[in-house]
Amino acid sequence: MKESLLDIICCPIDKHDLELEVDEKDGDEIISGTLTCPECGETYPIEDGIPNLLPPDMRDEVTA
Amino acid sequence: MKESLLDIICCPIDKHDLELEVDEKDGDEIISGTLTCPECGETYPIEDGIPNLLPPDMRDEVTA
Amino acid sequence: MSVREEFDDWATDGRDKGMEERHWHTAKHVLARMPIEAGETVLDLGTGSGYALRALKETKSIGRGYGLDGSPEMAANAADYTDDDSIGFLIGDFDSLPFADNSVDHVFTMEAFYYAADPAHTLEELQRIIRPGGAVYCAVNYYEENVASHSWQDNISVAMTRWSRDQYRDAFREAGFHVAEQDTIPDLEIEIPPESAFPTDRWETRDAMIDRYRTWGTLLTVGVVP
Amino acid sequence: MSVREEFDDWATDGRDKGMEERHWHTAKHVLARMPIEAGETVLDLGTGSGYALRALKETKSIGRGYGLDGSPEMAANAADYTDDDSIGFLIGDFDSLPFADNSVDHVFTMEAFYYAADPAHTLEELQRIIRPGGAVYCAVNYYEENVASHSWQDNISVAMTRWSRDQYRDAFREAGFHVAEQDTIPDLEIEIPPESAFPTDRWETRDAMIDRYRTWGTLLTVGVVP
Ligand SMILES: Nc1ncnc2c1ncn2[C@@H]1O[C@H](CSCC[C@H](N)C(=O)O)[C@@H](O)[C@H]1O
Ligand SMILES: Nc1ncnc2c1ncn2[C@@H]1O[C@H](CSCC[C@H](N)C(=O)O)[C@@H](O)[C@H]1O
Repeated sequence: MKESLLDIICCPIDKHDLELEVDEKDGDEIISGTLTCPECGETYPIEDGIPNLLPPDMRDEVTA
Repeated sequence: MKESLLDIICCPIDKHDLELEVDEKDGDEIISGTLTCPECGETYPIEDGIPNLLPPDMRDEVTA
Repeated sequence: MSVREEFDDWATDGRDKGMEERHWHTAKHVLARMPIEAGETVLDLGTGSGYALRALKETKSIGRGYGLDGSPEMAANAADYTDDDSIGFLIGDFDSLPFADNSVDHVFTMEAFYYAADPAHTLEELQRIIRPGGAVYCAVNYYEENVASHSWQDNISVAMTRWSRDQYRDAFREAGFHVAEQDTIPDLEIEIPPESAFPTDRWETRDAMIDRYRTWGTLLTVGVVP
Repeated sequence: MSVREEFDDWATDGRDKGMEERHWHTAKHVLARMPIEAGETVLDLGTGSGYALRALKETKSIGRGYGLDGSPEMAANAADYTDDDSIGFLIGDFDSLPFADNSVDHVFTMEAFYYAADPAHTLEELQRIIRPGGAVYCAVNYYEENVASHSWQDNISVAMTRWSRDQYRDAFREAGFHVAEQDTIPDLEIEIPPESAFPTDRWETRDAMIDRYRTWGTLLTVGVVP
């Protein structure tokens, strides 16, 4: 994902803005990292460049 | 025209409600008569069942 | 010459019926898209033969349909073509619409809008008379991208406005509409003769005729009142 | 089974591409109608292979296109199919959209909406995230009037909502949209074999196949935020 995505995404649960922590970057592209909701404390992973913003109960439904 | 048309038409110039004077009727259908704007005093003819709501200067452009 | 003089002639020499037949190829698709509920009131601006209201009565059970036209002969013919009590016609001009604020649910207008003396003002008038949430479906064959239409003005005495697709969207927004859709609707029914028939009286090449009808066809712009 | 399990399978066995090919027959007409200006932000809900965003980038110069999908494998494939910097994909669910209020200009969704666990709530979410004047173009092949689609649920583990045309309009209005358009878009490109080929594996009669593709096709409902 690009950092500009932060302008429009939010926590799927309480719709609060998210904070970005980057683990790996490739140029502009954030390859892995974590999005955190400062309101409810939930975290959302970015893996292979794609943020996973499923509500946590849906994300964990299937064991990978 | 039907009397129900009065619900939605208005004076083309000042958009005031119009008052109806019927000359000839055929059942529900008003065949001839006059629509008058109580605001500006303009009158609009109904002929052959069709009201002529052109602004007066356009109505009189052509001599019939 | 005035709208009345130009189009009274059209009505008396039968061009109202000719237009109905040709415009129906595309108008039926436009009408089908309109979000009309049974019982609603629809205005047909520049109604010609009034076919749109007759169709909407049958297909969408409109409660009332009114056709406005600047030509008394057009309105008289249109009134003759139906005896449905819920359909009525009136004579009026696009520039000074004789309808109260928020008095109609939706407006349809086919091949008529660009004759308005001041089309931006006509849009403001439409915005005024349509209720919030109501739509205007404005269909035109005469527009900038439809190059074959450019010459039409030469044969018509009333001044025509030739906007592009962009200009239609801008003007609708300027008048306070949300633009909900824009589309070009091809005429798939008109018969296009084989290559050997060209040039014809009207068409230099087969490609030009295809371009006019199948590629560009009718420009539809849909505005919704916020 | 969850959305993720069902559609991860589809993505890994190539059904994302198969859908792209078949849906394109009608999706291109839907996309063409959208009132998108250059530079605007468009969301594709249930993006599958992400073809809609690639097309909108080319044809309407969207500023940013985001594809949301509940299946990580779909999103991963979609991301693989483009390297355009202005197109991005994310994993999320229709029921809890991870977008800020008024953050997108328009939404496109094809053959996906009826998988929402609570479609009325998804519409409320869309109403929240689309700016005033923005539109949602919702296209579905699975709907009440399209009788041939009724059996699809038998082969899909995710519960599907089968609304009629009327129910779509009502639900859009209930969620606060103005309904600007409703239409059925035929698939004119799928080949319908001659009478002698019927019954086929999928179709009892030629008429049934015609009914499915040419008569009913895709139901499009367009909502505009007041
Ligand atoms: N300024 C104006 N005010 C009112 N009517 C007008 C007008 N300019 C043109 N018209 C009317 O608009 C019509 C255009 S011809 C199209 C008729 C019909 N809608 C159809 O699709 O066939 C004519 O009937 C003409 O009289
Ligand atoms: N509740 C939900 N939340 C998010 N995505 C969902 C969903 N239910 C279904 N989907 C996604 O919606 C898509 C439906 S298939 C249609 C894909 C694409 N729009 C096309 O036209 O081809 C799948 O990719 C599926 O993963």
